[in-house]
Amino acid sequence: MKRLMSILVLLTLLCRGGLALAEEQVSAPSTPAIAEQAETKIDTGDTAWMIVATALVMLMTLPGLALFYGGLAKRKDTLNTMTMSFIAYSVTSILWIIYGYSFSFGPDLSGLIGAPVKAFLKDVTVKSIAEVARTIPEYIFIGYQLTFAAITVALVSGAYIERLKFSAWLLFSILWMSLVYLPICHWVWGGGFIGALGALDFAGGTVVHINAGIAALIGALMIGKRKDTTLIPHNLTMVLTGTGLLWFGWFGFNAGSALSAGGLAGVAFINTNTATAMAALSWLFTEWIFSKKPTLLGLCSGAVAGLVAITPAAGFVNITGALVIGLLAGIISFFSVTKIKTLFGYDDTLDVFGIHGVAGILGALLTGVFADPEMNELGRGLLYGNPGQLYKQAIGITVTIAYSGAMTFIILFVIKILTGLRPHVNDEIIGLDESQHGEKAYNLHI
Amino acid sequence: MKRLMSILVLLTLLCRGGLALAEEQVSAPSTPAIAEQAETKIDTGDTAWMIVATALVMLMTLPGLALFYGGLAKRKDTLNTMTMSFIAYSVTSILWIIYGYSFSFGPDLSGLIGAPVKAFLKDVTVKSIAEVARTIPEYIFIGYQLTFAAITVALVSGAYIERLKFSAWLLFSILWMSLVYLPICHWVWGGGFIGALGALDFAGGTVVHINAGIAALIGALMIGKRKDTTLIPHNLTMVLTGTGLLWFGWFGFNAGSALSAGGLAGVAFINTNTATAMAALSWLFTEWIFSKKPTLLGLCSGAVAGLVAITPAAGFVNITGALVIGLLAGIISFFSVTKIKTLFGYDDTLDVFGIHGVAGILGALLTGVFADPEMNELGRGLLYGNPGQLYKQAIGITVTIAYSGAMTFIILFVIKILTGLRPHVNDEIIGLDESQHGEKAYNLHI
Amino acid sequence: MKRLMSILVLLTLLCRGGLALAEEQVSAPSTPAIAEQAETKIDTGDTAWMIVATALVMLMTLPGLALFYGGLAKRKDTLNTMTMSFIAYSVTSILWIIYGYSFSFGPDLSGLIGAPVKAFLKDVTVKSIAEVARTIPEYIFIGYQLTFAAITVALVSGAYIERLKFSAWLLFSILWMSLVYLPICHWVWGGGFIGALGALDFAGGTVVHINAGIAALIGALMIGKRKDTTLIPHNLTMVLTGTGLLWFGWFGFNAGSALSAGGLAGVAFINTNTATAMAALSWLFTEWIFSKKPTLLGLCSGAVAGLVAITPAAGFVNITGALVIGLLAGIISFFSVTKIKTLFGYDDTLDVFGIHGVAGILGALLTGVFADPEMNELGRGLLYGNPGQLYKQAIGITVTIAYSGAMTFIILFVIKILTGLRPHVNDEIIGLDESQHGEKAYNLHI
Amino acid sequence: MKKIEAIIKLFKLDDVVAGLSEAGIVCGMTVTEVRGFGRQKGFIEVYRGKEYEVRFLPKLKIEIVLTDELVEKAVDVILNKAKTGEVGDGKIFISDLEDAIRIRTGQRGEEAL
Amino acid sequence: MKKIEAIIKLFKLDDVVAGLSEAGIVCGMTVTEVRGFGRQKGFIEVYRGKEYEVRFLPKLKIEIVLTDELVEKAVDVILNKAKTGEVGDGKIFISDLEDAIRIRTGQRGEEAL
Amino acid sequence: MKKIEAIIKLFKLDDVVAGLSEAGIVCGMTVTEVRGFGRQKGFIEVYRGKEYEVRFLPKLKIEIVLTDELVEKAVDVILNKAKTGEVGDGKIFISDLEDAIRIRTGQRGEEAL
Ligand SMILES: Nc1ncnc2c1ncn2[C@@H]1O[C@H](COP(=O)(O)OP(=O)(O)O)[C@@H](O)[C@H]1O
Ligand SMILES: Nc1ncnc2c1ncn2[C@@H]1O[C@H](COP(=O)(O)OP(=O)(O)O)[C@@H](O)[C@H]1O
Ligand SMILES: Nc1ncnc2c1ncn2[C@@H]1O[C@H](COP(=O)(O)OP(=O)(O)O)[C@@H](O)[C@H]1O
Repeated sequence: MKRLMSILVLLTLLCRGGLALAEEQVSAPSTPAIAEQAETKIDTGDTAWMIVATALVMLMTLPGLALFYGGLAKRKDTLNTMTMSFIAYSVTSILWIIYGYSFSFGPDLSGLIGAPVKAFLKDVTVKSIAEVARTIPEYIFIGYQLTFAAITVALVSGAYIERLKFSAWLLFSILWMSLVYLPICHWVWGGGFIGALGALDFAGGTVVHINAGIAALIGALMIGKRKDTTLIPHNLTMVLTGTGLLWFGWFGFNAGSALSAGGLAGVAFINTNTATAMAALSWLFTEWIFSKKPTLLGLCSGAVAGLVAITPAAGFVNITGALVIGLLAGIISFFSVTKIKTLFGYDDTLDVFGIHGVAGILGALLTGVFADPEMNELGRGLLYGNPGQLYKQAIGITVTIAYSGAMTFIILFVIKILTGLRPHVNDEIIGLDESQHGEKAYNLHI
Repeated sequence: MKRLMSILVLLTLLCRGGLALAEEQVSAPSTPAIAEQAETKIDTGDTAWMIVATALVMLMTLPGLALFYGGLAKRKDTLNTMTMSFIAYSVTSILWIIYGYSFSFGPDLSGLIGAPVKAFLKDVTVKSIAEVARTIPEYIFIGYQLTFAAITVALVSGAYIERLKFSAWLLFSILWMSLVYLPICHWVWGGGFIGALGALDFAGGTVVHINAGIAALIGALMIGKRKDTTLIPHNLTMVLTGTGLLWFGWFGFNAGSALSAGGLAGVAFINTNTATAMAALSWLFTEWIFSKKPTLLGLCSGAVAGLVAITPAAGFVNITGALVIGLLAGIISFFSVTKIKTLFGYDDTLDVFGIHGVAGILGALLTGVFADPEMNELGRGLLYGNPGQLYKQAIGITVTIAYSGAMTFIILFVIKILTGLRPHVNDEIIGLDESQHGEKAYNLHI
Repeated sequence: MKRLMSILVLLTLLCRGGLALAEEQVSAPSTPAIAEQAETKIDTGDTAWMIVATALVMLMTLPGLALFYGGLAKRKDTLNTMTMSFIAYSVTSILWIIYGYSFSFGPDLSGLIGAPVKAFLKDVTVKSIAEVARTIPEYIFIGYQLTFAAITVALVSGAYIERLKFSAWLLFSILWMSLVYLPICHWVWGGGFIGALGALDFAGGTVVHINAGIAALIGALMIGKRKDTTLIPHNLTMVLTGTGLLWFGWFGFNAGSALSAGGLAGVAFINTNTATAMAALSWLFTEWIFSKKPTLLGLCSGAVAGLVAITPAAGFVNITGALVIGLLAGIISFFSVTKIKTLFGYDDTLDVFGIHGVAGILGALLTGVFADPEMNELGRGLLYGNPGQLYKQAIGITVTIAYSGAMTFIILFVIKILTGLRPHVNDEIIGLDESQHGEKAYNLHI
Repeated sequence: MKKIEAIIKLFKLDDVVAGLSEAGIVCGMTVTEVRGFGRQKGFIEVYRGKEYEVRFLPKLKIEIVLTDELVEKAVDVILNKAKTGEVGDGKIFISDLEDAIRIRTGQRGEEAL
Repeated sequence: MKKIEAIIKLFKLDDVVAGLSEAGIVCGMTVTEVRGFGRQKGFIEVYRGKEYEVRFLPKLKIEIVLTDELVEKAVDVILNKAKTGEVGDGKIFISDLEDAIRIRTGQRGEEAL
Repeated sequence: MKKIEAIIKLFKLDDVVAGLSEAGIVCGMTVTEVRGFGRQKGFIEVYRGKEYEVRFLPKLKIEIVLTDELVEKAVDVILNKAKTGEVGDGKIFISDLEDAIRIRTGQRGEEAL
């Protein structure tokens, strides 16, 4: 605890200093700041939708993901697992307004990072409008992007649960969100080089899912196997509830990425629902054939795989594209989880890489294949005479994998030195709820 | 499994063929297709509301209904019960975009069915607008109607649980949605003869609830009694959670049926909340008097009865109408569940007929009594000098009962031949979670 | 039961009589009624947002608060605890349309109460618009305000659970909502004297939280201690779920209080999220220091404290204000719960006073300090050169405390005479689920 | 005084209790949820395509204390009520008991039953 | 060495444990959640207006192994701590035990307790 | 015929079962979730800053019925499989059993095991 505290204090000082420094460098007044004066024609309909979309994505993490992961965890590790999502969301919420938003969406500094001119939301007023979303209040755009950062961090936790120190996770949330999410988010959406290069990512296939998936894999390898490497969900009704809330919230995630309430949101919405249903069913039938029984966990896992795979494509492909993406997402994720994992033998507890990583890559590539200009003129895929797109997608994916992988390694390495990664083996055996939090998920006797 | 597969393949071929055939018959170009060119003045406010409304109705099935039904089921049948809702939603999602939407809302063919000119959402673009909802993208309208079809199928499952083969349910979802829901939906809302005749059904009293209620009753009789016919909810906190989510989502169901964000949505909203609260209380007091104790299950059951009864009336009646409808819904449903059921002795596991069927009929009739032209000029009931309306309502109800009853019988009869309806008695005794899915809802030890 | 019935009948007659009487007194036609004719320019965007906001606040009570409180309760009192929220919501829903809305938002009678000219929503039509919310249908405004009344009553229950008779709670909901909530709501928002005096309360710090907190304290003292005064949550996964839903719904509560979809809603939204996350973390670290371990319950409790504290300030302060309010809310609430409570030894079961009362007062005061005219010209706090505001806030708080405290005392005193407050001690020991409802929350064996 | 401990299958409880009551043997009994391991093979559960064998199966343990002369009668009843003929039907164990006391009254020995 | 098995009401556990500790009798005990059936009538639960009688009531079974001379003392304590005077207070069963071993040390007999 | 009752730590079950199987001792066993109280101190749980001591710790009780000659062998196996050396490892209790019956076949005595 003491140690952790000092570390946190240090971090605070560092970041303060960093901000100060950075601000000097940026002489130019933040362009959006100007933009505000210019034109403020907020559309109440778009705003209504985006407020709700933001709330929906928040719901995905709390309680959505917390329930999904918590139900899959062992009873004795349930609370710790849920706490990881809670910490991820809370920490991100604070850091996002301090410097996160500015680093990712501030005026671009040579394609690499945003200028921290909006640290502590400086100059953002009730009338402000962000350049990338001209019809809604900037505060809503800030909140919307915040929820994306938060869930990305939370997603990673699924691969680390049942054996990571609580203090280590706290540090990880802070460092990973700052050093991995922010840059990648800027590169793809904030005016950085990946976006400039024309790689398509409608709602976060690379930024969110591939990114989290790789961090999950690297972490699983570095943290090492659990004592008991089984995955026997302690409460599948929780898993189903979480899946339902994720699906529900994902409409805000994908249709919300249209940043307005119109036809494009409609496209993203129907594609999301179609691919998800398709993936749930294709996983179900695949497991029915290959492991005898159709399961509820299969439906839930497939649905999530479908949601992930359609994310980058939602606002670009047509309904046929959605069907194919969903179909493949369910089948391929099933094998990546059952075969690949056992082949390499890493302990990705809840298959974050197996589902988010793999389905994320699949979706990002297929976006380059199925992007239909009739749905969204901004995207033209292989099938519509633009093979080059596939190449751009590949670059986006590769860069994300390389950077996220490397940084995650470094971050965990540092944390290992600072606080250590794993609790005492006995603490792992009696369960992290007891050892890290001194709580029990259920007190049902009496 | 093998057998099921071949059946599914067969179905696919059949439907493909059917579509081809149908398309030939329809020479006329789909009118809506034209409409698009005409005028595209999407209202962002209406769109924002309808996107959310669609997501809300989706939430009703997953996890709403799954939790409500799953909590009422025995512990050993929980997952199978939840899976039925999940399958219903996923299967419907896919079939709806393949042919469901077109058969129900495609250009009317002599009042009986829609033309499949929009199979695979052919010709629907990001700019399309459906004729019946002129201010929102057609994709949203498609999605919104999809969620209605899905929950109707899911509702039926409540009467079949704890004794139906999983593969049988899979087939049932496909067949019943295609052969029962689609036609009735077209008759009432898609330009078919019931709607033409002037029967009022604001949000689905006949299409959804009476329809599902009758299918539930017929099915309960055909499938037969469970070995253990008790209804002892294994987890009432799940039931309460499900009820809350249903109530919440139902605002999208009823207020969303205004298809716009205005006064009419307001009317539907306040009526829905009022009738629901009233029914919850009237059920509570009725049971307090007739079976000694006021229960949480009573409040939940009453609330659902109220939601069902107000559904057809939500956008037609005034607040007094809502109060009366709610009051009666709670009382009458209580008796239909406690008396009628025990009288006839059919095993409608979760009282789908007792609540959705009975309260649905009640609501449909009372809509004909309380429809107040001051609220909605489209509806004038008995109390406002139009006794004829009651007659029209009766026709709508009768047709639905007759058709849904007969078709459900045929469908289950066919399934009985194809896969059989019930698992081996021992599989029923050890529970369907174990026997059908090889999963356990809870793994709480260790 | 019999006794209760007669009491209820009596109440009904009384209120009917009262209404009649009141109506005579008010000769003047309700001004809003006129307003309607005047201008009806409903904004679909604002309407879309407010419909959703209303549904969100409804969700806060069912299942949000029910899960939060139910999970904290002992297993044997879970259902009774959840039932209290359900009853609060249902009873309020009915009374609100009968006379609640009119008494609180009807034409002001000398600053004290609204005129019951809108009893049973008389004269409200599909076209009506309330004077205080000129861009949305009055029905939505009515529904929105209804949900506030309902959750306020429900919040109180947290202090009374595990030892209050069900019939006593039923009476309490009716009386307290009518005699305490309605007047205070009118004073602050309905044109009454507190609002007139210029005290700031954006979304209900005084009306909802301080009000409920004081009623909780007084009640805890009058009802007396439980036999077993422990607070060992029987299901923390439920508590987390409830917290997530409360957080989610609170966006409707705070951002919805802008009554429109624009910049102000954006301000309220981001402030709400920031303060909540901050409070969750500050509670976590405080408890980590003072009671050894960081807990999930700590995060949840802190989040709720933050939500409460930011409520009155959400639409007035800037992001720095939100950070400070959140920080203090988490720390101060922690001590009020751990120290103050044990010091005075009252049995506020779920710390309704300790969290809602204390954080509510804190938030109301800090609103007077941080209110930033740049965010909302209607509010200028101490830091912006208006020390007087703090004084006004103090008055608002004091009046609420005095009135709510006194009336709650009287109401409980009366109920004690009518039905008695506590069940037989054995009924308390076997649990209120069994004794009051004859139900069990879980039937997991077999 | 003897104590009978019977390990039976979950869904046989009602039959056994009914049988014993009819036979007028039991004044009472105590039931415990246990997990049993024996000749009966456990079943396979598959989560995310991975198989887990559940070797401990849910069973119920019935404890009945009764007078020596009633033991055989009780055993017979349990035998034909709890029997399915399949592996896993369970066991009956009989042991000696020195004394029994009814807490409510303090009565000892047979009258405590 | 003897083994005492006491079936008591749920909410009597703390009193009994406290009593035994004060009396300085127990070095330890093992508690099991059981469901009991006996003279005490079960209660009625009503779901959707249908009545279900719950004949098996939740009880706690306490197992204490101790030396012969302590048995009577322990029985007395349990008797007056677990007693409410109402039907359903439960039973105490006493049986003989051949040996006890402490796993940690391998000690046998009385010193294992 | 003897009955062995062993109270062990939760996470020792698999080792013990494996050990007994290898040693070819058990034909079966019955496991019950219990809560134990003894020398081992309970842990503290803190809810809303208030401390609660959990004195009853989760343990598993294994019941094995076997022939007299196998008892010592079984005890040895359990001793070295269930041992961590820390307080709370648990106990083994041995008592005499009069008879055993296999419900499925009605076989009595040793062949019932
Ligand atoms: N030696 C034993 N000691 C204690 N319990 C036993 C023993 N053998 C079997 N059991 C219990 O009896 C149950 C049934 O035994 P099993 O061998 O599976 O079937 P069967 O009794 O029909 O041969 C087991 O699940 C276990 O609970
Ligand atoms: N013959 C018996 N064998 C085993 N347990 C018994 C027996 N009789 C009673 N019990 C246990 O004792 C509990 C209390 O017994 P009961 O007859 O209900 O009340 P009382 O002991 O006050 O007469 C029962 O719930 C049951 O668990
Ligand atoms: N006298 C006893 N009677 C019954 N069970 C006991 C007794 N003493 C201990 N136990 C059981 O053995 C477990 C371990 O005992 P404990 O004294 O804590 O550790 P150790 O056996 O290593 O000294 C306890 O949790 C309890 O379940």
